Amino acid sequence: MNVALAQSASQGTRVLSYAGALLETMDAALARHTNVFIMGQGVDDFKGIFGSTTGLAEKHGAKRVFDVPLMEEGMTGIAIGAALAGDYPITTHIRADFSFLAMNQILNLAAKYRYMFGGLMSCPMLIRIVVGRSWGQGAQHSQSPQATFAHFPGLTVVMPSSSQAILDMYPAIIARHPGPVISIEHRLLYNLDFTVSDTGKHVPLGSYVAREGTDVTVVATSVMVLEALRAAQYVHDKAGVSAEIIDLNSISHPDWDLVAASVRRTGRLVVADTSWLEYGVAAEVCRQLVVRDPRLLKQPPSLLGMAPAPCPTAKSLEDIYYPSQHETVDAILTQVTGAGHGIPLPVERSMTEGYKRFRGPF
Amino acid sequence: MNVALAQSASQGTRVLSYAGALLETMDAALARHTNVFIMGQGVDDFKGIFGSTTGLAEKHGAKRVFDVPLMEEGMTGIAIGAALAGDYPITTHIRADFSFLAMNQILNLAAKYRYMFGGLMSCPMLIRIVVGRSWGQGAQHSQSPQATFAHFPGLTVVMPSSSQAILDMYPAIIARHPGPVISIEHRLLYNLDFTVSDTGKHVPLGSYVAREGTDVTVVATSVMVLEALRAAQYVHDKAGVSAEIIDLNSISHPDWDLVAASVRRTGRLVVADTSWLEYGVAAEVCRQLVVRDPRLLKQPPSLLGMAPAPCPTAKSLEDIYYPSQHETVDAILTQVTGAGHGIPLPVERSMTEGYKRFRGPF
Amino acid sequence: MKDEATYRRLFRTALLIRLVEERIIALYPSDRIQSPVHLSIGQEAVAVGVCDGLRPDDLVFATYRSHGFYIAKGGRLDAMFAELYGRTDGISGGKAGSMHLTAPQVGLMGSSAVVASTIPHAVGAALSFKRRGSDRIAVTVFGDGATEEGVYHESLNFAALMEVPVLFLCEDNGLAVHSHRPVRQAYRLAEHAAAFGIGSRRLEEGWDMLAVREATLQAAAKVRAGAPFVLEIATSRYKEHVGVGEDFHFGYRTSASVDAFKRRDPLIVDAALAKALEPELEREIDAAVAFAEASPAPGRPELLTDII
Amino acid sequence: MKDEATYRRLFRTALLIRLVEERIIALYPSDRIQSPVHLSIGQEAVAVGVCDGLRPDDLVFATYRSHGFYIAKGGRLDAMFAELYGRTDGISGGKAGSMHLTAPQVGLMGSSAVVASTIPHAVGAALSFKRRGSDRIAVTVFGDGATEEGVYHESLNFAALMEVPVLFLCEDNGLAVHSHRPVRQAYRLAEHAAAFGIGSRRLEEGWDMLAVREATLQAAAKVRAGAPFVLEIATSRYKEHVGVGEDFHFGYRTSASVDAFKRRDPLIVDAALAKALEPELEREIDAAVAFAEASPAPGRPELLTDII
Ligand SMILES: Cc1ncc(C[n+]2csc(CCOP(=O)(O)OP(=O)(O)O)c2C)c(N)n1
Ligand SMILES: Cc1ncc(C[n+]2csc(CCOP(=O)(O)OP(=O)(O)O)c2C)c(N)n1
Ligand SMILES: [Mg+2]
Ligand SMILES: [Mg+2]
Repeated sequence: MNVALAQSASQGTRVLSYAGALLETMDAALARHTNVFIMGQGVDDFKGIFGSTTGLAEKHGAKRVFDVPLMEEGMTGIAIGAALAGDYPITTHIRADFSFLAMNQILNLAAKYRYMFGGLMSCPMLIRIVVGRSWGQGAQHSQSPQATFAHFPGLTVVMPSSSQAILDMYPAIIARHPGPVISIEHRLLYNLDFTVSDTGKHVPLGSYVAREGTDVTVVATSVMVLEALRAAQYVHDKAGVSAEIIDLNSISHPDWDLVAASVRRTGRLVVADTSWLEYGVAAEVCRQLVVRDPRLLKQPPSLLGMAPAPCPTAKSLEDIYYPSQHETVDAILTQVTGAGHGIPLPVERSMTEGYKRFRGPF
Repeated sequence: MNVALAQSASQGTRVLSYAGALLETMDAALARHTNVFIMGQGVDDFKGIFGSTTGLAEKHGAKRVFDVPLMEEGMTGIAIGAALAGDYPITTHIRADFSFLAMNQILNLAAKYRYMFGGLMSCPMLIRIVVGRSWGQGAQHSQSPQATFAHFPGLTVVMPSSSQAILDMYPAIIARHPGPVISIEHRLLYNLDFTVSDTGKHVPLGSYVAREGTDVTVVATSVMVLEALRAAQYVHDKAGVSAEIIDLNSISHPDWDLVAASVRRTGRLVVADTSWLEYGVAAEVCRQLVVRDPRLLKQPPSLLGMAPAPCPTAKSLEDIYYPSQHETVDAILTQVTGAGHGIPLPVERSMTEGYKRFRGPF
Repeated sequence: MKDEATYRRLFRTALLIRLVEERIIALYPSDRIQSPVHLSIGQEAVAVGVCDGLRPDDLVFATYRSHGFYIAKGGRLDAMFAELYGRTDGISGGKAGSMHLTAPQVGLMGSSAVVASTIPHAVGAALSFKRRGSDRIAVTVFGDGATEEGVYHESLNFAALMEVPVLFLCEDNGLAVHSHRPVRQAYRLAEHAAAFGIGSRRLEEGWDMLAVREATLQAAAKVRAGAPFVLEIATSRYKEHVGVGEDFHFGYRTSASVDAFKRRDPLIVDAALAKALEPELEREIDAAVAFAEASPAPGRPELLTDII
Repeated sequence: MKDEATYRRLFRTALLIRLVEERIIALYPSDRIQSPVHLSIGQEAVAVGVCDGLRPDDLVFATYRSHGFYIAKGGRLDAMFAELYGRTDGISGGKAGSMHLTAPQVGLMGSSAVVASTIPHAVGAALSFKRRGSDRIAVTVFGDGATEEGVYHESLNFAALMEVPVLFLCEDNGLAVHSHRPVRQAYRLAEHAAAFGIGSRRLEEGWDMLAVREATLQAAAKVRAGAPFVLEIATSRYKEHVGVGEDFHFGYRTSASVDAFKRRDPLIVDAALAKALEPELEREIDAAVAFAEASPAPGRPELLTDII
């Protein structure tokens, strides 16, 4: 299925999968910048991080794209050292959960180096971490730690939700961003096709309006942006409800004024995030609004995220663990017309049933 | 200086430092439960984790209290394994920052084991981590990761702010709590004396009102509870302002209804936390309030935490990096009487000047 | 003959593991098992030889690739299939799935999908045993790749310093996903362990259940006497890293690389015995699958239980 | 004589380090240095011998105990004192303090207060050098305790596999805070490194600047040729772990344990040379202290700069 940012493919556009966009940007970065290299477990194998690095070792050589042993902390420290020596390292974790082994290097070193040395040191680098979901990923292959990283000053944390976001952000990050960037890529996005445009800048290193609307503001991250867009279309078609979707996109440096301005107009808020609500993105959205003005919100917001538990493996539990399309639609309608909205909800329960039967590769 | 929970020492009370309370509870746990053991770097040396384990190795033997090599991840995994085999391990990190090396074992294993195995496994254990502040601790010895840990279901995270909190919570945790507990102890509290009572239960494993008031609700954590109590006394004396102080105390399982009920009465909120505001405790407090009712807040709250940067070393920067007594008082007055309150602020700028010149040991 | 009885016992369990995994392969396209599966086909002899060489009350800590260890240690087959199906009668009520098998009542402790993460757990359990003066031992099972993680180093050092009864059991299939060992490791386990004063042995005949059992008995005796030990067993993963297919056509390895192993694999070589045992084992598996099919799926009431 | 000139050069730098740290001791009670200080008094010969054996463009990655390496590598003394004072003219404008000295223009890269955390940084820098065909080398300086952390294992393995030009430089003072090495380590660095195919040398004469320099020259030559190397130098920390006092009265070690070292310490033994050089060095230090005293403290404008 083609999940397009723009609703119809127009001139100067093409269709590109998320994995394809990653592969293109990785390839271009290697071609453009001699100091770029990519390292990670399996980056040079035939699966190539779900197709995002496939063939690059052959094309650019084993000095530019190479496999590493299992050594998350060590690898991240090596990346920092290479960055300090002038390289631009790109590292990968096929599950975000594995980046927890590198937390010390990420939080205590990479995030601190520029400030701690008064600007004398800097470690520009890109850490790509993939969030797992569906097909029984379970408690240790499913976490989405954007709030964890964004809590720490010094890190830039983004969650590209489309091929366009990759095409627009990654080259800018690699060419110009002064510090470490953590990009949280959602596994369910990889195989989706998006319509992209190669001209003009679309997705900033901040937040943007993914769909304009007037009745309710939906702040979403990563794959939940797609869920929100589908839900917005549904409520528009079934109930004439106009939902504005904001892709937060940058978690460390979002455009909070954009969010506040939208809520100022709509008075209603849904947050749809890929992680837990507690101490998560939903919490920070609420803080940003009330420090501006608690009256921006005309009523309690609806917040969608993972259930407050580790992720269960059984499909029947996973289906209720994550917010479904059903619940996303319900949240929007409840905001706009109250809990007794009476509008039939989509029958589909799980997002993965909706547009992709995800069955790996993992 | 004696920072008393109750303002005056009455019958059945005694004076006990925070370090003393820790030492007492550690000693009692070892005496009471044969499966308890304490391990950590330096737990058996003459400094004994700032006096909280001194002499325990001599008293209870090296099998119960022992030093370990530098191996945070390994030590935490060993604690989990021992817990799975029926022991109750207590581990220490003399700086919270070092626990980041054990993030994988904490977040991916300890936090998950009970749920992931459907209740068949459990790893009751206590991880004591100390937050550094003052005297040039710098970017890597000063972090306070309560929000980071509390984001992950499966962990219980507490921040005892007084000797009484230690005396009341630790024995209950060690004797009965089914899962892993992270206790975040603030270094600045260690050498303070508190009035404690040995009878009756005072500090629950949730939140509690540390001082009653009617004009404004101050939600505080750890050492900021003391700061808030001092500020409350000041605004009472100078301006007749009545501030209610809630010690959040449990970060993973606070009593949000208590907080909401207080704000419902006062309509005004100050949050005083030991970490960054972004994706932190202040954010979660705001979320909990607005999901109940955005109108609970009559005006934007005042939020106090670390400046959005790594912690600088220079004292002149540290003094403005952390919220001062000055700013805490100002926040309370601003909430109650507006920004132009005109009431003179305390001259003292830094908390550490206020009641303790902290000069180590580190 | 004693040895013959032992051989038959081990063979039967190994065959059960293989048939269980072959059933998983057969069922997989039906999507009734919606979970990544890491098959141990080719590696069964390690699980059965090791578990038979241990005492029932010794504890084993394992990985995402542990169908074999679960069965060899004596885990219930019906609860296992129900777990793979994600049902309430599964071992962990469906919350665990294939990657997190456990059977505490027979000494299989939690299996983790984070590589190397249960290595220190076994050290910790061994520490407990030692503190209590127990003569039980703890075994950590891990792949060759796991030894690259820093926690392996920390665990060896601590185990050696504290002289705790832990057996480090490495299943060396030469692969971590698609990476061959030489591109990942500058060391050999034996020299590496020796640097910590830890004894070790590498067994090349990883297909030979009796040899694995014997090596385990010897290693366990040393460990029980208080010396940690590293036992490395060369083995062969016939299937792809995760999933139910083969992966020779991807070119990162050849089928020849496993053929030498297959030619010695008793489950293949001793076709007569396999054939004789098969019907009974298949019936056992049928019953377990039927049990799983009949078990209800968990839902709202189970979602938020057993969290803290 | 050539050797004599070298000796005097090294001696002068070592003495400067000692006098600087003695000045820190003298200043400390005044609270003008409000930062934990980890003194290297007793260990100066390592810093000067190593840095003199390197090329100026080689990179050194260090720790919280790096006053010595900062000075030996050629860092500015005035900026160092201003940094300890937490002033705007400090190396890092006061944001770093004693634990995080750096001097990128002379090749001292960031110093970290998290033990072992800069070990992989040197490996990464060495990887960069190799990728670019440069003949520079990277050196990571760490204490004996640092080798217990898992990242040391990961770093050795990677360095050996990729054959990057990195020198692992261990300052073995036998202590991690108050813990003696034998209670922490079941291994010796040499055998351990050998398990990764990494060459090593242990130098017992850590007081001998010329011997350290010579060992470094030899090791650096091997490293520059593409082979990582572990150089372990036995040394002695005269003062307490952190702070400016002595700690023999706490009973965890005796003063006798350092006396043997002191009896060979050239800065003590060669009192005549020390006395001859002192006045000039003290003037240098006076000027640096005066520079620090005159420098303004940072404030609001600096608080939120250089974050991302
Ligand atoms: C810490 C961590 N890093 C990476 C992964 C991804 N991963 C899963 S299995 C595996 C290979 C492990 O190899 P080995 O330990 O030899 O076990 P095998 O799969 O061969 O049985 C990797 C890299 C992981 N699960 N955990
Ligand atoms: C990861 C980590 N764990 C613990 C500490 C606390 N700590 C500071 S210095 C030190 C001892 C380090 O010993 P060694 O590496 O030998 O260096 P030395 O201080 O002897 O120079 C410890 C445990 C730390 N800073 N970082
Ligand atoms: Mg393997
Ligand atoms: Mg040392």
